[in-house]
Amino acid sequence: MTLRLDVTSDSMKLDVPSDLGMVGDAVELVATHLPPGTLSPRRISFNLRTALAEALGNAIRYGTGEDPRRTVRVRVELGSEFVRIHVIDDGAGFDHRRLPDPTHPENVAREFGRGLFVIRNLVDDVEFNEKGNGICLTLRAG
Amino acid sequence: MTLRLDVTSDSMKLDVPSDLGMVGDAVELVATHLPPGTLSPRRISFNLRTALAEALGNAIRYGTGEDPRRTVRVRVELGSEFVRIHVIDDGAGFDHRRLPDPTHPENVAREFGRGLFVIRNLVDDVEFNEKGNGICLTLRAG
Amino acid sequence: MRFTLKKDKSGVVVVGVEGQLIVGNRQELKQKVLDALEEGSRKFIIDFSKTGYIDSSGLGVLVSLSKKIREQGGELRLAGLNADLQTLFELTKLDTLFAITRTAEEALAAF
Amino acid sequence: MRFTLKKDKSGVVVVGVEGQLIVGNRQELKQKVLDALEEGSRKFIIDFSKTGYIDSSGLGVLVSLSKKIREQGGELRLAGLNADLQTLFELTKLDTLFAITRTAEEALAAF
Ligand SMILES: Nc1ncnc2c1ncn2[C@@H]1O[C@H](COP(=O)(O)OP(=O)(O)O)[C@@H](O)[C@H]1O
Ligand SMILES: Nc1ncnc2c1ncn2[C@@H]1O[C@H](COP(=O)(O)OP(=O)(O)O)[C@@H](O)[C@H]1O
Repeated sequence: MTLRLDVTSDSMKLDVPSDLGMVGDAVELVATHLPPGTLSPRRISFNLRTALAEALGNAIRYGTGEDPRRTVRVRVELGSEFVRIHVIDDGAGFDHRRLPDPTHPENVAREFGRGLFVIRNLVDDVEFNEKGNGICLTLRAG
Repeated sequence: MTLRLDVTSDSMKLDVPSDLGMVGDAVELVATHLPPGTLSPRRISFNLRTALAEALGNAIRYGTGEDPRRTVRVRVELGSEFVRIHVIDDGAGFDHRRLPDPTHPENVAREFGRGLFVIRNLVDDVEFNEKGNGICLTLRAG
Repeated sequence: MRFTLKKDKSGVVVVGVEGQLIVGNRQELKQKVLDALEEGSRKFIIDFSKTGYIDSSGLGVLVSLSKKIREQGGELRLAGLNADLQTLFELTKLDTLFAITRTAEEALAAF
Repeated sequence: MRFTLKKDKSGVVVVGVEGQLIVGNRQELKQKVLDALEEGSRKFIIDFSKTGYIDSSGLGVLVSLSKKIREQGGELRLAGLNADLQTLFELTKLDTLFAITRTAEEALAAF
């Protein structure tokens, strides 16, 4: 299975089979082929990579149940002032407003529940589609 | 007509319609989506861009006669120590060994005949396929 | 991406994480550390000096390993976090859960 | 990619080349300069300070324009070449064919 990134002057597109083993390579492919200039190398190599790995991991685990016949779509809008990454699965979605705070003393020692919290802290803006099976991460220039 | 670059972890692929107006955008697409680290930003933005524009211009003008139904293929191998760009047309090819020296006093004031000379001076290695309708430009890391 | 385990002469296991610790490879790290725990090791250092990024699954596996090691009377220390990774531990408040030192050498000396 | 033509109060036409001068856009530059020549302008400066790269077709159009302008008793000067572009002119020996100055202002002052 070779991942193929489809690039135009203002977009990148990648379909990822629902397999957690693909997350690292998918993140690498997107991160290393972003045009230079908009995001600093440091934000690409840390913030973008981490946030995209989170979003992909969720879409694969919860959205598509790690079924490699199913696909998670990654769509990237390349602006001169921003990079916007959409991660869309074909699952049932979820309600992102009802998540416990992972930093609450009761939760700090839990193994799970930090993904969206981490995403929100690493990118400039997070939006969900109505169904909750599509997340959109915006990183502004800098 | 939107140019689409097809990217994997070790390659990039682009088909360009034989139209000189596409050269600039094609060069831009390849140059801005190269992974960072192998070539310096300066060599990407000057040496690679110039050499690729030359090779594409030749493949479009001489190889495919500016017929937008015909296509010039760009194939890029991404190594950690090199970037290798193949530009292949489906034309009759030519004999690259029999080109006049454009810097000879008789030729300096000519309008044409500098393309391959410029390419040879900007990249580390130039090779042709046997037919002469495919050129391969190698830029080594640095 | 690669995990290296080295046992120091004083019996401390130093685990190197090269590349990333994420949802796609955390099980491998977990298994390697649990195997060493099974075989009797009790002192562990995970060295992130060659780590690019860690996602929340990676953080989760560290929480889980730390718990399992403590249950066996052992201890897990973290070292080599760069500024971005340090911030990640701080904003998730995981810096309060782990003993974190600047380098693996410092962690070794402190055991 | 964009060409800007500005006529200085002393009648010198300063042409700015933004982006690149290559096989795909050289005709546009050629036409703009020939139009100005037609309309009576004789002194031209092409300013490359905002130019990323020039291919051999671009160089060819400069050779051709220079010839046409000289035939009308005029002159073309080049300015604003960065180190890479300067090297390109040197290795093609085109630096011997053109009057090249560091900045467009210097070229203007020299007319
Ligand atoms: N793409 C998705 N589809 C369905 N449910 C999701 C999706 N992403 C996240 N969720 C839900 O949100 C919860 C919180 O996710 P997150 O904050 O990433 O933490 P974790 O993955 O560790 O549970 C998940 O447990 C899951 O129920
Ligand atoms: N892809 C190609 N197919 C056929 N002929 C070519 C090709 N590339 C170059 N040539 C031939 O080589 C000659 C020299 O090319 P070049 O050095 O780029 O200078 P110029 O394009 O200015 O003539 C061209 O005039 C053409 O005859």
